[in-house]
Parts: sequence; structure tokens; C-alpha cells
Amino acid sequence: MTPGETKRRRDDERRPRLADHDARLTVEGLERERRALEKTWWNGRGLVAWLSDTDHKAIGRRYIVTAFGFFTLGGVLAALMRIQLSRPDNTFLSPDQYNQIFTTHGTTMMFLFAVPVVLAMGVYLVPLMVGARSMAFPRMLAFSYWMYLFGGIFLYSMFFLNIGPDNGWFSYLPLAGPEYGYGKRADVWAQLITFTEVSALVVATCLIVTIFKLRTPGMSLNRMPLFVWAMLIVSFMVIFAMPSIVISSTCLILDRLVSTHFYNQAEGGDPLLWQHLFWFFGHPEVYIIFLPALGMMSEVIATSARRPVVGNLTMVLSMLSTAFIGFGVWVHHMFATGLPELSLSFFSAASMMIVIPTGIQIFNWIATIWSARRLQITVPFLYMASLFFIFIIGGLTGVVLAAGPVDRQVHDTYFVVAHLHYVLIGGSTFPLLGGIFFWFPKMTGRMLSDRLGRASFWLLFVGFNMTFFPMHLLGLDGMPRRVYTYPASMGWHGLNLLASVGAAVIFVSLVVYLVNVIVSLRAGAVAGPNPWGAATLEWATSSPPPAYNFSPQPTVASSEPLWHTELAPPPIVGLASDTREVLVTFLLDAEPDHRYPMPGPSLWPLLTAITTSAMFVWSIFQAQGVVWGSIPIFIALVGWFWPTKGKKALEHGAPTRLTARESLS
Amino acid sequence: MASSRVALDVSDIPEYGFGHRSLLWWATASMMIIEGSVFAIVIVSYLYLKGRVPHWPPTGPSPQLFWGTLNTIILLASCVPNALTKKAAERFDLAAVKLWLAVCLLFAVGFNVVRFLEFGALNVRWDANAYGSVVWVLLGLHTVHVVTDFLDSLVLAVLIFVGTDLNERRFVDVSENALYWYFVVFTWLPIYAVIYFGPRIS
Amino acid sequence: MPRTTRTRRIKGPRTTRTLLVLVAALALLAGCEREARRYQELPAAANRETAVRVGQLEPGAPQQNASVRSPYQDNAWGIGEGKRLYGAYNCAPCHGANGGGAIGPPLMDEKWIYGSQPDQIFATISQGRPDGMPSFGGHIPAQQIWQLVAYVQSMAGQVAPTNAAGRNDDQATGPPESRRSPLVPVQTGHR
Amino acid sequence: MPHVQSVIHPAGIEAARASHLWWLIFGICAAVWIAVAMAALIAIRTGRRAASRATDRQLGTNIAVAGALSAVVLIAILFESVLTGRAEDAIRTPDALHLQVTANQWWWDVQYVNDLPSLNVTTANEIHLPVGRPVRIDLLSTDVIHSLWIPSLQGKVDLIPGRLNELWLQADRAGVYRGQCAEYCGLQHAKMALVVVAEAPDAFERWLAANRAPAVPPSTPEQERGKAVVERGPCAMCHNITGTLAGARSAPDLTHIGSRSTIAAGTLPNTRGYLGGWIADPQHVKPGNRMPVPGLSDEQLQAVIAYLESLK
Repeated sequence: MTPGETKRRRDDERRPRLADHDARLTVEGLERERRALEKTWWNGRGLVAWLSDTDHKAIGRRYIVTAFGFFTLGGVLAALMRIQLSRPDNTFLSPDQYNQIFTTHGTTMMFLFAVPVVLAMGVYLVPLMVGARSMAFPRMLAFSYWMYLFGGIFLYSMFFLNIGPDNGWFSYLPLAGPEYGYGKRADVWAQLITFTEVSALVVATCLIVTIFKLRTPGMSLNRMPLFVWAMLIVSFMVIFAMPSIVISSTCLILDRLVSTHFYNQAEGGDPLLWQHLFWFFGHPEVYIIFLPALGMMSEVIATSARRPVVGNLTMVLSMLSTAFIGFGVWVHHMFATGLPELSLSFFSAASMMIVIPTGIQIFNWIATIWSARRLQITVPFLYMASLFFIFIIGGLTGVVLAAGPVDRQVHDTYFVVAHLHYVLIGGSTFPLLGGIFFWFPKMTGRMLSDRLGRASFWLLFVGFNMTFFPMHLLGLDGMPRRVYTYPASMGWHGLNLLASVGAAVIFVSLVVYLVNVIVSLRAGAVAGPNPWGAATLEWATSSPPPAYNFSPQPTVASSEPLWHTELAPPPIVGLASDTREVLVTFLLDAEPDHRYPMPGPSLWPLLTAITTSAMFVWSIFQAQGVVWGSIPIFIALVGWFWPTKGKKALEHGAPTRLTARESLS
Repeated sequence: MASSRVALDVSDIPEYGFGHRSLLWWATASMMIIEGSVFAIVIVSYLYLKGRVPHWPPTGPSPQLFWGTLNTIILLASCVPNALTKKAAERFDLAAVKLWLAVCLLFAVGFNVVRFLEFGALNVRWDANAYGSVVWVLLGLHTVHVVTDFLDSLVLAVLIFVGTDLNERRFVDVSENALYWYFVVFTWLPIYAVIYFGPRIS
Repeated sequence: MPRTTRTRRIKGPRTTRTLLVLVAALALLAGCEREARRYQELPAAANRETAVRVGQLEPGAPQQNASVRSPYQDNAWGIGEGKRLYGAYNCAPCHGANGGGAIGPPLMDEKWIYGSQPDQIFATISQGRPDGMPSFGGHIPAQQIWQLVAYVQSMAGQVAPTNAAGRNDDQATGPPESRRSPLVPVQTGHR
Repeated sequence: MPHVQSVIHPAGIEAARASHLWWLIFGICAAVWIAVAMAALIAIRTGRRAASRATDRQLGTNIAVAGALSAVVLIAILFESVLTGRAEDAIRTPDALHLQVTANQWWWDVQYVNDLPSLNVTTANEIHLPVGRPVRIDLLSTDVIHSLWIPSLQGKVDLIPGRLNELWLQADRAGVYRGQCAEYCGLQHAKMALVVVAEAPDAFERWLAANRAPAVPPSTPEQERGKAVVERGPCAMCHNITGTLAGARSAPDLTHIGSRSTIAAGTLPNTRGYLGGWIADPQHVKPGNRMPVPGLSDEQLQAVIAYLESLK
């Protein structure tokens, strides 16, 4: 038996002990601990410190703010389209401008808003909800944010340079291919996808590891909040769905840049291969956007109803089955491509069956509200409850689209535009806005104004239906999607004008929401740790939480720890307060396993993101950019993982002002 | 909760964990899922394209077996020093880790060199037809993994030999790196089968 | 110590801003020029046709170099349209699908019988040449001739690779214009 | 609304099947929506007064019942939809009228295929159909993916380069309908429409015969001049007029342009004024389309218009 083996044997026997009436638990002991933690987890002041921050709360906030920035840009583009379509034969936009605008609108909303923002909510909330001091791999997290930010900046600088993609957010071949996609526009789209893939995959990995290994003792899987479950499932969907678009967009760039023939039917390629690969990612994408919203629904409804959601297990199971079936429905985007009848029937069936699990969840929520212990109709609850009226319409029109013969009529018409906005806005953006409203006090320490909140909600509710409901009728009356104008003789202008007016109402409601945020940041009522009387752990710490989230780290004995204070399980002591240490637990029952020091702030993630972005952009103009551009990335990565004394210094608390040299260690 | 007088004292538990106990293992696992599905999707696309044309390869001969098979052997053989590295790391045997990691790197140099000969043995250019495109991408993707695996093993070896801030977690790194090595080797087997026997079996 | 950091903080952004502005301006030019879709207006130089110089000798200062800029030379859209017209107007049967040449001279090599200057190419297309090159003037509007000129230039690697066309969705015939190495043009004159 | 392009105003059996299925699903979905909305409202009222005495077990059974019900409804819809899909094949008969539609950016090339190729009829952006006879349309594309959609008659099918798709339909009500490209195909996707005229069989046969004939020779000096301009000028580089020197195939066939109701792929009515405006500056009406500004003088333009109008 080598000394190493004896050491392993000994270490495996080291287990936590119960500390009784410990000095560390006296008021002053806890105070001393907090002061030490403040010092250890403090990030320092100044630009460099800001750029090298790795705190999941800071990054989550940045993600959310950035995502809403892109949401605004995408919204402005939508407004331009509504102006153009408000009357027939309008010349407000040229066809070339319109095509770039609708493409960039779709791309922004899917890749730069919907997915990042829901993942960002997870980044901010999951560690708090599972009672962890930090996210796993905080530096990877920072890297993912910078990649996302640079990707968005890349898209919009190209857009303003008139190199905006103009082939639709789905970039069908051969229109986006080397022969018909003149210039660099299609490459810009494909490379933006690469940026967002990288960031989404990294976030998904961080979330999975955090949820599996950093849950505080006592939080066995069956005690995990539903939102955490949703984020876990979504993270797995991301890592299974994204590879498909990784490959297809890479092949697109290769076809355009080095003349491979993946999508060239004359040399054995196939344009439909693109559609299969794209939608094998594209449809799960919808559920990636939608499931986290369901998680938020559950948290908010449980809180408003003062009771846990009915049928916790069925909720989890239906989210799981949605995730599974979600990978088996992609062909319903291709019903018009002339595929064999049999496969169509199969995918029809799958596309209809996926309604059931979502239905079950909706029934569960209704039952929860029904059996509430004095339901409180808060603003977040309004946003969530609107789903019963709006999202349902989207879900039901989804059934319409699953029926082959009808789909071949309304496919690629405004009926589908209406459907997808009812699903995505009704099923994700409404809950998201409610969720922001709900967790705003936790993030900022202040409440949003209830009156402005209600005004904004009702404006959105009215404006949304005004904009998108008429589109069902337009589709049935034969108006195709993606047309930059339409002749007066078709009689579509009345409904289009109505939709455009509705868009204006939506705009007003969002302005009200923004005003509410700005005003409340300054003058909002100060929120306590738990203003809504919610049950989950993020409400156990102060608002906003300290950099180290919890001290002492709580443990749990039920799935609603804050509603069962009588259980009061013993908190955690003994985590180092002079290094950024977290407690790693076992996967299933979250028994304490070992302590693990998290790295401190660093500039390397930013530098790696810069070098990576440079390589990505270079490579769409010159193939050799891939080779030469990779060298700086490698250097940056080595710098990132190179251990130095400096890092030790950081782990023992950041100096008052972080200099670039220190933050590069 | 801070008012409680009883607490769970974790100050005595270890600061590392091997295998599925470590965070790194899970990150590696997630990476392996991602890249595994990437390979799977390219292979599916390969079969899809194969099914659409009468002859496969459409024109020209199939890839020569020699270099690819040789590389398969080298990769499989590299599992031995890799396994020994992993074992050594998991009993904190620094000397053995240094030795076997060095051997692994030698193998890595070997299959990196042979890999570039493989491209020549494909008998087709990427811009000749869809078949050429898909085999080049398949081989290219795996090459990226072979190269990166070599590079990060190299960096790790340097860290081990220089010995800066050498603690248990560095040995965990070695063990996870070995895990990823296995991944690179075992994903090669289906890819090898597809590239070299896909054209031969019709 | 704080001073240095302050100065760095103040100076940093300004320099970067100026830098960004510069880069943006350059990119703007490049981007707009490459991507603009100019359907309607004839580009400034488009209605200039010059006599063709078949011989090398000319009185006084040589005028060859004083040539017009090809209006679509830096415009991916124009080059792409030119490529489409090359097929639509049956240039391929004589000059080859990718300019490899057939009964007509190849267009992808460095040899230019009647000169590689844009206006010379324009004249060749619009006025025709002895031994079989038809005169397309009056049959093809000047705008489209200029698009063809830009495409012909790209076939011999006379335009930036980032503007030249990629492969067609067609049988693979050698590297596409965007992957041809630039050649130094030589005016051979008519044999 | 004119309803010339409406899903719910079918004029053919296939479209009628689809719209029947649509109304069925719509009815069911409307009922479901009302049920859920009511349930939610009542739940909110009950919840506010904390009036529910139901145990989670009871709620669970209700949820299970609701879930089972929705499954049953969905299976019913699926069943009906698959049956409809099968029924659509009924009109696939060998004696069907055979057309071939080839999509181009951004216009439709229409061929009436005859066993004797010499008897083929070529036209563009306008389809004439005999009422009550099944029609098989072979779908091809010369460039990117398009989708042929004539809502009044049948659902859409894509035209994909390198693939041959089929669209089967039958007009049961005489009338003029409109179709449009339904797959985004680039700059002028919005202005890629076509006219469908469903008429009595004998009227159709007359039309077909008329279109089989070559172009009528010019009858006035102006038309004569117009013909000359067309043959000598830019027009002949792309357009075909059977029986003249204009024989190119990369633009719509003009042999009987005078008899068509629209120009520029269903974009403009085919009147003297619009025709003139279109020829004078196609890029103004349809920016980016493949017809260049021909740069004709005024009297050339007038002559060309006179000639084209004479091509009945």
C-alpha cells in the first residue's frame, strides 16, 4: 500500500461532524465570519475589477440587461416592419432593407434574447436556490457572457454596415448558399450562431454541474425547486440540441468559403439536409426558451397561492417528457417539402402528443390556484396567469399546424407568425417579465411599483392581442410571411393597420415597464429578504445577496424550507472564509462530499473571448484565419489555467484595487 | 436560521474528490456529451448523403486503409500509458504520473503525425463532391480533438514537471485529462469504421 | 499610484474610441461598397466606352493606365449578377463554364488579348472582336455589361477574394472565383 | 376582402377537405380554450376566497381525467387529419391534366405537357384549368427553394432545386384565383404571384389551342417597328416570342402576353399604362428583379407596347 493510497483511504473517511454550541455560532462568531467572507469574496473596485468579475450574480445581471438591450433593438426592428406593413404597397423600406430587418429581428429574438435571457435567470437564481456560495466554473461563466456580448455586437455592427443577414433566421439553402447568398451576409448569420452556441453550451454545462454537485446538504433531488428542475432539463436540451446547429452552420460556412458540397444537390449534397439539421435544433430551441418560463410560473404561482404546486412529481415528469418529445417533432416544419406521407403522419402524431405534458402542467397550476390558501393577485401572478389565456391559444394553433393538410395551407403564412408569437411571447416573455418583477427585489433590494406594474401589464396584454390576433385571420386569408409589402387589392390592409397600432401599444407598455425599473432602482420601497413570503432558499439571504450568497450556508429538510422553519436543520460551518470555498455534495441526496476553492476574479476569460471572437470574425473572410487565429486563443487559455502565486493572493481576498497584472494571474 | 445553536461542521472533509465526485469530471462529461453528439450528427449526415447517390464514393477509389488502421492501433495502444497515468494520479504517485504522462505525449505526437498522412490517403478532395466534404469534415473534427487533447496534455505535463502549486486537485486534473483521452480514442472507432468501411460496405 | 491609474483610465477610453471610430469608418466603406444592391442607377463610370488599344505603341503619353474604375469591381452583388448573366447570355459555350476557355479564349488566365483594363473589357463585350466575339452593345444594357466586366475581372483573380463569387450549386469545376490567386495581367494583343 | 387567395373559401375539392378539417379543429380548440379559461377564472375566484376544501388526491384525479380527455381529443384530431391526408390521394388519376411549373427568381414558368413535345404550350405567371378535371403539376426550380400555393385549390408544395415534387389539385368552381410563392426566396419574394383561371372545359380547350399557335404577325406599321425593336434590342436576350427571332428562355414567354391579365408575376394589371411603366423602368416597380432598364427611346417604347399588346 503506497503512501498515496493510504492518504486516499484516510481522506475518504473524513466526514462532517455536528458542532454543538460552537463558538462559531455565537452572534460575534458569525459576525467575524461575515467580515472575513466580505474580504475574501470582494471583487474590488475599478474598471479592471469590473471586467474581471466572476460572481454569478453580477454576470447574471449583465446577461439580463444585455439581453433586454438586444430585445429593444429587435423590438425597434419589429416596429419598422409594422410601419412598412401598415399600408399596402408601402415604400417606407426597400425590399433589401426589409429582408435584412426581418432576418435580424428573428435572429436577435431567438439567439440574442430568448435563449440567453432564460439561461441568465438560471445563472442568477440557481446557485441561490440550491444554497450554494457560487456557480461552478465562474470563469467559464464570465467567458460565456463575453462571447455572447461580442456575438451580439458583431451582428449589429455588421447590420449597420449593410452586411446584415438577409436570408431569414433559418437561412435556408440554397438561398443562403455560395451561389445566391451574395457577399458576406449569410456568413455573418452563421458565425453569429457560433458565438451564441459557445456561450449557451458553456452556461448549460455550468448549470448542470452547479445543480448536480453544489446543492446544499439536505436538498435531495426530490426537494429541488421546480425552477431548478426546469433549468436542469433545459441545460440538457441545450447540450443535445446545439450540436446539430453547430454542424449545420459550420457546413454552411464551409460551403460558402471553401466550396464543400454539403447542400449542393448537383454534387450529391442536399438542401433538405440543412432543413433537417436546422429544425432538429430549431424545434427543441422553442422548448429551451419555454421550459424555464414554466419553472418561473411554478415558483410564482406557488408563492401567490401560499402552497406548493400540486403534483410536484408530475410537473417534473411532464417537463422531462416535453424535452424528450421535443426532439421528435422537427419534421412538422417541413410538411410542404414533399416528404413521404408515412413519416408525415408519424411527426404529426408526435407534434400533437407533445401538447399533453404541457396540458398536464397547466391543469396542475389551475389546481394549485384553485386550492390556494388565500391567493394573492400580485403583478407577477398577473403575468403568469395571462398564460392561461394567451399561451393556450398558441398551443392550440400548434395542434392546427400539426395536422398535415391544414398545415400545408397555413404553413409560412401570417397564421404561423401569430402562432409562434403567441407561443414565445405568451409562453416565455410574459412569464419572464413576471419573473423579473418577482425577483427584482432580490436582485436590487427594492420593490417595483405595483401601480406602474399593473398598468404595464394590461397595456401589454391588450397590445399583444391587438397585434398578433389579427395575424391568424390574415394567414387564413392567404397573406404569406416574409413579404415586404402586399397589393391593396388583397384587402389585407385593415388588419395589418390594426396590428401596427397594437405594436405601438406594446411599445408604450414596455416603456412603462422600463420607467418602473428606473424609478424603482432609486426610489422603490426597500424590500426585506423575503418580500413575497416565498418558500425557496434565495429568499433566505439578504436582498441583494452578499457576494458569498449565504453565511452560514443553510441546509434544508423540505422542498419549501422557508415555509417549514420549524424543521430548522443545522446550518453549515467550517467552510474556509479566507478562500472562495464551496461545499461539493453528492448527486442524489446532496450529502457533503468535499470542499472546493473557486477561482477568484480574472481578466483571462475576457481576453480569451476577445481572441476567440477575433478568430471567428477573421475566419468568415479568410479560411486561414481559423489556423492563425487559434494561436492567440491557445496562449490566452494557457494564461487562464496557469497557476501562480498571484492567484493564491486573490483567493486570500482581493486587494483594494485590482490591477491588471493581478487580475491576469 | 443563523439563530440555530447546532451546525454541521465540514472543516474536516477533504478538499478534492476523484471521478464523479469532482466538478471537473462532470464538466468533462458534459463536454463529451456535446462532442459525442457532434460526431453522431456528422455520421448521420454521412449516412444520409450516402443514401442519396447510387455509388459511394461517387467517383474515385475508397480511402487507403493503411494510415487510418495504423492510427487506430496507435490510439488504442495509447490507452495503456493513459490508464497507468490515471492510476498513478489517483494514488498521488508523482514519479509514475510524470513517467506515463510523458509516454502518453509520445503516443500523441505519433498519432498527430500519422493523422496528417491520413488526409492524403482519403483519395478525395473536400471540394470534389459531398462525399469528399463529409469525410474531410469527419476526419477534420476528430483531428481537432486529437490536437487539442495533445495540447492540453502538454500544458498539464509542463505544470506537473514545473510543479507550481502542486496539490491533490492537480492530480484530479490528470485523472480527468485521462478520461477525456479515452473519449478521443473511443469516438475514433466509429469514425474510423464510417470513413474507411462506409465506402466499402454498400 | 492613484494618479497613474487615473491617467490610464482617462486616456484608455479616448484612444480606444478614436481607434473604434477609425475601424468603423473603414469597415463601413468596405461593407457598404461590397454589399450595396445597386439595381437602378447606372454607376458613375458606367456609360464610358473607350477605343480599344490592340497595339502597344501610342503617340505621346500612354493612356492605357488612365482607365475608368470598374463600377462593380468592389461590389459582391454586381459580380454575382455578372456571374448569373455569364450563364444567361451564353458566354459559357465559348469561354467555358468557369472561364477555362473553349472555342473562345480562356478568361481565367493572365493573358488578355485586348487588355485587362475595365473599359477595355467593356469595349470587348459591347463592340465585339474579330474571329467570333459578338458585339453585345445595344443588346445588353450598359449596367449589365459592367456587371459582366466585374465578373470577368474576378475570373482572373483581378478583384478582392472577399467580393468574388463562391462555387455554384452545380457540377464542381475547379476552384471558384473567390479562391483563384490573383494573376499579373499581360496584354498579348491579337495573334 | 376579395377572397381570391383564402384558405376558408375553397374552390376545389382538396382545399375544401383542408378547410373542413380546419373548421373541425377550430371548433374543438375553441371549446378547449373556453373550458381552460373558465377553469382558470373560477380557480382564481375560489383561490382568493380560500374556498376550496379539495385534497391534493382529489385534485390529482381531476387532473388525470383532464389529461386523459385531452389525449382522447388529440387522437381524434390526429385520426381525422390522417384520414384527410389519405383522402387527398383520390384524385391522383392517370387521365389528369399534366402541367409543369418551374419557379425562377421571381416568376413562374408554366408548361402544358403534351405527349407530342411540339404540342406543348408554354406560358408564364398564369394557369388556366378546366373545371372538374384533376390536374397534376410537376414542380421544379431553377435556382432556390420556392413554394407554389394556390389556397383556393390546394395546400402548398415546395419547388426544390434537384428534386421533382408533385402537386395534385382540381378546381370545382369556375373563377379567377390567385397563387403566391410561400417560401422565402429572396428580394422579390413578395411579388412572385400567379393568376389561376378555372373555366369550363371547352373554354379551356379554346384557350389552350389559341396558346399553341405562334405569335400573331404585326398588323400595323407601329407594331412592325415594335417587333423590330424587340428582336434587335435587349428584349430578345431573355424573352421568347414563338415565331419571331426572340428565342431566349431566361425570362417569361411573351408569345401571348397580350392575352394575359397581369404582368411582372401578378404584380401589375396588364394595361397599356402599366405595361409601358414596367418596360420603361422595371426596377422601380419591382426593385432587384432580373429585368434591366432597357433604355428605349419614347417612340421605341410606344412601338414595343403596341406590339406586345397585339400578341393575343
